[in-house]
This record gives sequence, structure tokens and C-alpha cells, in this order.
Amino acid sequence: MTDRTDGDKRMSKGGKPTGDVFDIERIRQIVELMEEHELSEVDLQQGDDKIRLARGSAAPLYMQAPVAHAAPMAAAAAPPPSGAANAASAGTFTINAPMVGTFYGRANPDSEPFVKVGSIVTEDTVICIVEAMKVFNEIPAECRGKIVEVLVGDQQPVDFGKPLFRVEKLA
Amino acid sequence: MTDRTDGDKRMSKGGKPTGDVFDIERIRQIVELMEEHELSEVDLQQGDDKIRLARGSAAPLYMQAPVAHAAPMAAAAAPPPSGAANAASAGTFTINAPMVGTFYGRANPDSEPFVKVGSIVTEDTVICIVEAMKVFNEIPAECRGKIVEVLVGDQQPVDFGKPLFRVEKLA
Amino acid sequence: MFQRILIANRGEIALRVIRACREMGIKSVAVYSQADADSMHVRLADEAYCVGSARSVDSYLKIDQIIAAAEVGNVDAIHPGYGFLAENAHFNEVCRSSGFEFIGPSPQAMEALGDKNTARSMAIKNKVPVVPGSDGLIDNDKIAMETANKIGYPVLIKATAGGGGKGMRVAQDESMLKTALQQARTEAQAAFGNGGVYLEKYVSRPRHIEVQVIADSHGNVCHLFERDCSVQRRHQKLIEESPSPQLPEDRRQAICEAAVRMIRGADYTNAATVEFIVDKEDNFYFIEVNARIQVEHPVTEMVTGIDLIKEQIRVAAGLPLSFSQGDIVAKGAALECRINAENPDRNFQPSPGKIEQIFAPGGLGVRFDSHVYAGYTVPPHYDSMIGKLIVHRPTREEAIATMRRALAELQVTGITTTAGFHDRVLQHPEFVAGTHDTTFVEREFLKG
Amino acid sequence: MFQRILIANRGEIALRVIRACREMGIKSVAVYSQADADSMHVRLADEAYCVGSARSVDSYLKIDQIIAAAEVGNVDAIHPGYGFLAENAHFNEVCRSSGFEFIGPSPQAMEALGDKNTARSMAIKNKVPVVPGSDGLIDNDKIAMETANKIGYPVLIKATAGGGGKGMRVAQDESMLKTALQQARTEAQAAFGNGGVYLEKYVSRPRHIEVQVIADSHGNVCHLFERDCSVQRRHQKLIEESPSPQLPEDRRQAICEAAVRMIRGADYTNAATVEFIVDKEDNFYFIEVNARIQVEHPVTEMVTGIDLIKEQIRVAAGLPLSFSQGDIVAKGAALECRINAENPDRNFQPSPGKIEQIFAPGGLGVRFDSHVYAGYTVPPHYDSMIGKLIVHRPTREEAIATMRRALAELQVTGITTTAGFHDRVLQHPEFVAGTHDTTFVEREFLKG
Repeated sequence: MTDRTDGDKRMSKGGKPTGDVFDIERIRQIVELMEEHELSEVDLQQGDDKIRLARGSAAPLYMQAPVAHAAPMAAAAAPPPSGAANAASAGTFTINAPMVGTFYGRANPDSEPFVKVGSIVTEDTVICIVEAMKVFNEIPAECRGKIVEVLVGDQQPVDFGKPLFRVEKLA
Repeated sequence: MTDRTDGDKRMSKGGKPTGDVFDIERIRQIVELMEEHELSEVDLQQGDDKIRLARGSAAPLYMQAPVAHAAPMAAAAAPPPSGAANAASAGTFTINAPMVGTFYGRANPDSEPFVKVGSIVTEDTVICIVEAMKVFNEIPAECRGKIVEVLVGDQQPVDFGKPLFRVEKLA
Repeated sequence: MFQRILIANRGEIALRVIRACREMGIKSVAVYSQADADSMHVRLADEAYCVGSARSVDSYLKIDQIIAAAEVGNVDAIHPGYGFLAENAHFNEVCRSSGFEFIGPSPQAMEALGDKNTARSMAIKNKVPVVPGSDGLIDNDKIAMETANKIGYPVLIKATAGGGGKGMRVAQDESMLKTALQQARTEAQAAFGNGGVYLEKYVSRPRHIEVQVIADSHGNVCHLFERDCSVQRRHQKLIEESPSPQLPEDRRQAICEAAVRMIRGADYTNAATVEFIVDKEDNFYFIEVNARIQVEHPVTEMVTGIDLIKEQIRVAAGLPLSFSQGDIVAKGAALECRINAENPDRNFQPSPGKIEQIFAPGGLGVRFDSHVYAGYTVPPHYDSMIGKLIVHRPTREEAIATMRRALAELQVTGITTTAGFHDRVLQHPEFVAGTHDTTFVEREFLKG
Repeated sequence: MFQRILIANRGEIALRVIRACREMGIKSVAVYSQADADSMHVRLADEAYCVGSARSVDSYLKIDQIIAAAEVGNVDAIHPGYGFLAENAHFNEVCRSSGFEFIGPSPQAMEALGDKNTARSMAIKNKVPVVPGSDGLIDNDKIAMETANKIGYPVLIKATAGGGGKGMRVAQDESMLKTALQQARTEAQAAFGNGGVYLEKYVSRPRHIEVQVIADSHGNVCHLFERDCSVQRRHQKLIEESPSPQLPEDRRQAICEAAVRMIRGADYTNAATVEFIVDKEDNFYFIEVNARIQVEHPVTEMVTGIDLIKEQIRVAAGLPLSFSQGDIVAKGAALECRINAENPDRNFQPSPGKIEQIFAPGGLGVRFDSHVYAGYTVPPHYDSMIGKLIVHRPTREEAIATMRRALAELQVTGITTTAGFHDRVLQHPEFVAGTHDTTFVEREFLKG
């Protein structure tokens, strides 16, 4: 049956109609937006109307979370980006956890943090401690730059590859 | 499937027509847009109307035949193209079997074939017989044109939508 | 034994029959509509013939096309599956007169059991309890009172021309009867132009319990115990299980024996399901016979270990049943959840479309009978079931736990399924206790 | 009972343990390498921690990282699965000393059984038959003859420093013994700089039969009958089954009892497999104990209905076994085919890569334990198994038929699998008869 009773070919819920999905002009505008901002995919849906556009090597589709009681993945468990550079913020990259453990931003509760936003780090600068198996491992920056964001909270569990700090390259 | 036989290629139910999904001009515009902006995929949907275009390696992959002893599909069982137009041979189209049965190209073994390559057919020209349940059904051409190819052998089983003849449109 | 069988169906049941054929060394011939050209039953059959366009009336219900496919496919027999033409006595007849064995009962038995009144009479004749009633129209209030007193309150007043609840009233006691009768008559007259009504015992909060039976042409009739299908939404079964969670052993024995009497009395061969409603006191009343294999047959297969489709084929080929009643032992507990492409949050609105990703549940005790795969488009033309998730564990408690983890594993993207809804049902204390009845889902999940 | 368990593994066995945890209401914590970020065990676990980069030595074998994950994941116990660290007594020890229960035997029992000589001595002590031999080096021909006469011909001469077949000779009778001894000594001297040799009874065309045992910490030791794993390629099991197709009932009883004696004598708790070779006269000889759950454990689960992983968890938590020996009944026949991403036409070369499409087999009697799905990339870093196809039917003949149709259903594109090869093996008259031995695959399929 091509016209299910529930299929309301409706206008947009608010005032204005969604208009013709097949309107070339609108598609062109979206595409230009994609190019400008290096989007790989746009997927718009409203009721039965749908516009999906993909550029470049089709981005992998991730499965949605399992049904109902299936557990969401732990925050710490998000598949970490392996490298450093992250396209989302040009000119910056992240320092990632080299091991599993608990993150400490300061040597002890009364100390100053090893680094703060604005700190300049070099290869040997200790930026945090990751504690595992009762060993407090001092983590060096292993790069040069300026800390622009601290990405994990104190005493938060981190795993291998977890981004810890965002760093801006210094010229 | 872009051309479901049962799918009434209707205008949109509401006011403005969405236009003909099969409109070549519009498709061409979208394709040009895709090329221009290196899109790999476009998927537009409005109600039951849908346009999906993919470029490059994004083509859908069909499963290979099952392993080892899994049976190959019968020759007669190949998913038949519905409709008539076949892009592979421009200017021609096929007459497809309207039913399941056994194909007969002639009224009896001693007769001439109903049609041959080169025959001109009109809507009512009987082009073959499809026998099913001991009933010999005379199949009319239901189109005008010149037979350019006979696509099935005598007494071969055919199923619904199976291409029987290739026909050239007459000007 | 048959060399080649045509399967006059689609979806998971077509696959189910193809599987049985392949294991028996029988060639399978599929039929399909143009909408199903990419369907798994087409891919896995030894041969396949397109019999028409997408709409069922143009393909899966087209008797002449299916028979034509049986002819060109050179088959010995036709398996109808469930739905479509499965309980069409005319199709059954045409198959046989065209020289193909129909894998099911005779057209006569099918027709007789298909008629509610005939089936009820046959039940009474074979001492199978039916819902007590007036057995005919109620002419006046006096007769109504006498009948109601005899069958016991509450009673249900039903319009003889009725349907959809119109002209239907429940009377809890004698004081309510007169008014209810009047209302029912008036409503029926207005709705159907026929004010005739009859009385029936009102079974409140019934359980739906059915018995799987199979009979051969040598006079052997066996039951394979019961299934409880009380989890329903608008008379659609959602979850089925075996054994029934709250049926005392003596009642279980009695209902199974009644089902066997019914089938034996109907001179029936092949698989049948005898359906009953069961009241709070475990009294059971015959409802109808389904003269075909049922969607929920795997539940019985799991607890008995018997392959019902193979047995259907054997029996249709004239062989005796491969077991006798004493051989059949039901072990453990089995559950089935029907996974539909529907949106439970939108009143179970169908959700056809392309399945982007799917992960089929596996592991100990899990069976997933499904025809879908990643990239498959669920067509909008047919019923929305995309698979049956079946589990079998030593106890009902374990079966529920296994079903819940399997539902969580069943990850489908691209379409919406009922998997999450099933999980909610499985957690409900009433279901866990097994005290639910056919009003359970509507009472507990669909109110408001 | 444990609240949270970490699974120190990947692939299907990680999924298997997650399933058991979920059904028991235990939270599961996965670990994974960067190559496995999209893996199903990561998706289905309640929590997951990345423990390193793709190579096993940098992730799944990194004891400190796994223990760190156990700490941040706040688990009670660690399940090692099979492979990786499963039989690493040091890891076992570190788990325990870090405060996590190791789901497996004690490090002491693991270490003792892991040493071939110790295990052999323990077998002898517990009256478990071992392959008869010289029990030490052969100094001169006279002792060799005496020994050979005692253990019976044919005998195998093995280099004490040997490996890879070097310094190995078979002597069929006394006349051949002297020459063979001389050759073996010379070859061993040349190859290893050590001419020491010893004698062992040569078992030609042995079957591989193993017994599943499980023991709790309350002194209960039960066997769950045997598995026959004689279908091997280069000592890699391809197909496993239970029961063993040609073992007389009294030998079956004897081998199972021997296995129980072995495990009881080793003061062992949790699941273990005692492996034997069995000669043509059904004499069995102890080979080794696998101190972990095995790949092929589902075969035993199918015939006994017992969930081995849950039982492992129960036992590790200090609970007694949920059954006693008398409760365990093996029913029907089960088969397992290991489906590998390998190309049988290219000497079983691994075929990692992206799975474009997959259809998971279903239906009655079929279990598919797999972590893969359409769109999943089989990484090249780990073993090539993509799933285990398991069937359970009333008879071996039916099980073979069901396995063959399930293999045909298992359609995988994008990578090459061994499914087709399995189908060839299942059709071979020697396998069908059940008379095959561990040389079967190489003799019949890989020659030339």
C-alpha cells in the first residue's frame, strides 16, 4: 500500500511549509554549505520529507544505541581519536592519554594544577598524573604549544587515547 | 525501488505538485550538482516520492551467491525488470510476460512463429502464447513497434515480468 | 517423498519451509512479487518465480499464477505457510485438482473448521467444552433470564449481525440483564437493521491457550502440548510461550486431550492448532481451530525438539508421524517475541523502509528466525513482522533473562522495531508472575 | 555474587561472557584495542575501556593496562576468555593480588598443568592413561628393544631436544628399530647438538577426544561428557562435536571418569578440558589439560543444556555447582564449525577486511555465536575466526543436514570464509561415517 493512513504528507509543523524536497536551488545551497564547512554528510528529515546528501568517501554509519535497557557506553569508553590533529578546531591538536587510569590535574589536592589554560608546554612539561595500580605516572606533554582547553575533570577515569588537553601550536 | 509498478506516480496530495520524480531534466541538474561538488550520494524523499543517486564506489553491493552447494537461482527466476524501457539499448524497450507459464512462439509445431525479428506489431498483434494450467493464453503486443530480438526460447518457462521481446519504437 | 515443493508464501515462513526442504534433500521453489525480488526467500530457494506485482492480490493471493509456477517449477507439493492462501479451502482444492499435494488438511476439513458454527457443533459433539450460551436468538426476557441463570453471570449479550463491539453488553447480574438486553437490541437494530441478540457466558480476563496438534493419514493424532499467547494487542499476539505459566498439570493434560479429540473428530490430517480461552478457574472453552502452521510454532519446536515443518511434509507425503504421543516430552521453557517494523510510540504505526544495520542476536538458547539483513528494504505492502526471536532455557525465569539480553542485542537501524516494547512487557510484574491475561497489554501499556 | 566483571578478551568470546553477565544481572566491562573500537563487544558491554593500540602485545596482552581498566571499571572479577592471557599464570596471580577474582583455576593449578612433564606425572599418579614410553632417555639398543617390546609396536623415537619432526622416527617392528634409533640420534645430534632420544608408543591415526570438566571450591567435580575434535588442520580444530561418533559407551564412561580423576587430583577449580588421543582400539591416552574455557564449549552446552560461562562465574564466586553429576544428561548431537576469515583455496591464507553483507543463519537447532555484522572490518591483527556455527539436532545425521543448510545460508561478502570448505568436509563419507581421525583433513583435502 503506497499511502499508509498514517503517512501525513504534511507541511512543517510550525507555520511555514517545508516546500519541495526536490527543489534544486535549495539543494545547491545545502551543498555549498557542506563544501564551505567540509561536511561529509547532511541528513535532514521532517515527517516523511527527507534530504540526505553525502560528500567524499561515504562516512560510516554508526549503529544507534541498543534498545531499551541496553547500557549506554560509559563516557570514558567513547572510541578515542588516535592521532592528535582534530579537524574541528583548526590549528589545534590534543594530547591523549597514553594509558588507562585515573586522571589527576595536580600533584596533590593543595597544589596548583600542573598546567592551566594558557600554559605553555614543551616536550618534558608534566601535564598531569595518571594513576593505575597505585602507581602515579607523570605524563609529559611530548609536544610544544599552548594549552587552550582541559578536556577531562580531576579524578576522572581515562583510557588509552582519551583526549586530555587541547593545545594550540605555537608558531 | 524507484519504479514500483503499483506505486501511483501521483502528484502530491496537497496543493503544489512535487513534480515527476522521473523528470530527466531535474535528475540531470542534481547529477551535475553532485559532480560539481563531489557528492557521493543524494537521497531525497517526500511522501512516497524518492530520488536517490549515488556516485563513485558508493554503489550498493549485492550479496554473492551462497557458498558451495547453495543452489544458483533458476534462469527464469532472475528479478525481471518491470516496465518497458531499458537503458542498455536506446530507442528500444521490451515486452514482458504478464504471467507465469510456458512460452510458445507459434500456435502449433508446424505453424509459422507469431512474430519474428523484423515483424511490425501493433497493440492487438498476438506475439506469443503463454500456457498455464492447460490454458493457452494469447499474448497481445500492447504496443507498436518492430521486433528486434526474441529473448526467450520456445517452451521455456517464463515468470511475471520476464522480458520476451525487444521492440524498436517506430517514429 | 516429495522431490520438489513450492512455497506459496514470503518472509520468514518461506525461509522456514526452505530450511526444512533443504535439510530433507527436497528442492524448494519460491514464488515472489516484484517487491520481493531481493528477498532472502528468493535467494535461498533452489528456484524462484515472480508471480506478479507488489500488492498481495496481484501476487501472493493469485491462485492461477501460483499454480502456473507450480507447473513450470515441476513440483510435487505446495506448502502454503500461514496467512495469504493458507486457510483458503478453494486454493487447497485447486492445488489438489491440479495434481499438487497441498501440505495441510483436506479442503473438507479446512472448510468445516473454518465455519464458526460448524466448528462449535463439532466441538460439542466431541465433548470439547465451548463457551456456554443460548445457542440461538433470545426472543424474550424470560428466556434470557432462564439462560443466564443456567450459564451463570456475568453474561455477554451479542448481536447476531454484530461486529466491532456494536450491540454488545455485559450483564453482571439479573438486575442488569433486562436493561442490557434492551440496549443491545436497540443498538443492534440501529447499527445493523437487525435487533437479534444471543447470550454467552462472559469470560473476563481470559488467557489465550492453544494446543499444537498434528495428525497423519494413518489415524495417529498427537498433541505437542500447549502455547500461551495471552500477550496480545488488539487480538494480535505479541509474545507466545510454552508451557503456559499458570496452568495446573491436570488442566494441561485435559486441554491437550480435548484438542486431540477435536482434531480426531474432524477427520483432520496435518498440523492444526486448537485455540481456547481459559478463565480464572482454569476452565477452558474452545474458540477455533487454525488449520495451518502458525507463526508461533517454534515455541513448541523448542520445548519438544520436534521439527514441525518436516513433520507436516512427511504427513502430507503419506508417511506416518515419526513419533507417538508417549515419545513427546516438553522440556524447559520457550518464549517467542514477534519483532515488527512498527513504532510502539506512535500507536504501532508500521515503519517500513531500508534496514541500514542489523545485528542478529546469538548465543546459548537463542533462535532468530528472520528474512531480513542489512541493506534489505522492508516493503510496505505486507505484514510488518521482520523476525521472530525465540529463546529456550531450562526455566521460565532464565528464558525471560535470555530474551531480554537477546532483545538488547537486536540492534536495528533505519527502521523502528517493537523490540524495546517487548522488553518493557517482559519486565512487568504481571508477566513475570505469569498471571497476565489477554487484557494485560491494553490495561498496562496502552491506556491513555 | 559479583556485581561487575571485566572481560579481558575480544571477539565472540567477549560477547559470550557479556551475554552471560547480562542474563545474570552482572555489569560487564569490556577492554579493547584501538583496532576494535567499533567491535560488538565494545557496543554491548555496559562499559568499555581502550587499553592500547592494535597489536595484541600493546593491548590485550598488556597486563598492567587490563588491571588498570579493572580498577577504573571497579570490577570484582576478571574473565580471561580463551587465548591472550587466559592461561598465563602470572596474569592470574596479578589479578588476584590486585584484588580481582580470576575466573579460572588457581595460579598453582594452572602452572602445574601448564607444564607437560608435571601434568604427565599427575596423570600417572591419578591412574589416567598416558602414552606409554621410555620415561627417560634411551642409552642403548638393548634397553630400547626391551622398552619397545613392553609398550608394543609401532613405536615413535623422539629427540629430547627436538621439535618440528626433526630426530623423529617411527619403527614398525624390532627389525626397524635399530636403524631408526641410529638415524634419529644422528639427525638429532646434527640438528640440536644433542643426540638424546626417547621412545613412545606410536598412535597412528588417532582421534582427538576431550572431556569437559568443571569443579567448584566445595570439592564437587563433574564432567559434561566428551567432545570429538578430530577434524583438524595443522593442529587447528575445524569442526567439533558431541557425542564422539564412534566411541563405545563403556569407553565414553571410562574417559569421562579419567578426566574427573585428573582434575580432582590437580586440586583444580573452575572449567577445564582434559584432552586425549584415542587409538583404533578405543584406548585413550592423556595429552594435556586446557585450564580455561574453550572455543568449542558450545557443543557441550547444546547437548547438556548447561550454560558453562554462567557456571564458571558461579564457581569463581564461591558458589557450589548448580548440578551434580547425576543431573547431567547429554541429549542429541551437536556440531560446531569454526568460521574463519580465510581463503581455503589459498592455503587458508587470512582474509581480513570489511564485511559488506552478511546473513546470519537461523532456524530450528541453529546457534551462531559471532561478533561480526555488515559493515564490520575484520582486523588483520588477531585470529581469523569470525564466528562459530553450532547446531543441535536429535541425531548426528540430522545435525549434519542442519549444519549444511546453515552453512549455505551464511552468506558473507567482502571477505572470504571457510564456510564452503566445511561443507565439503561434512559431505565426505569418512566424516559422515564418523570414522575420521586427526589425519583426515590433511589426507583427504590438502594433499597435492
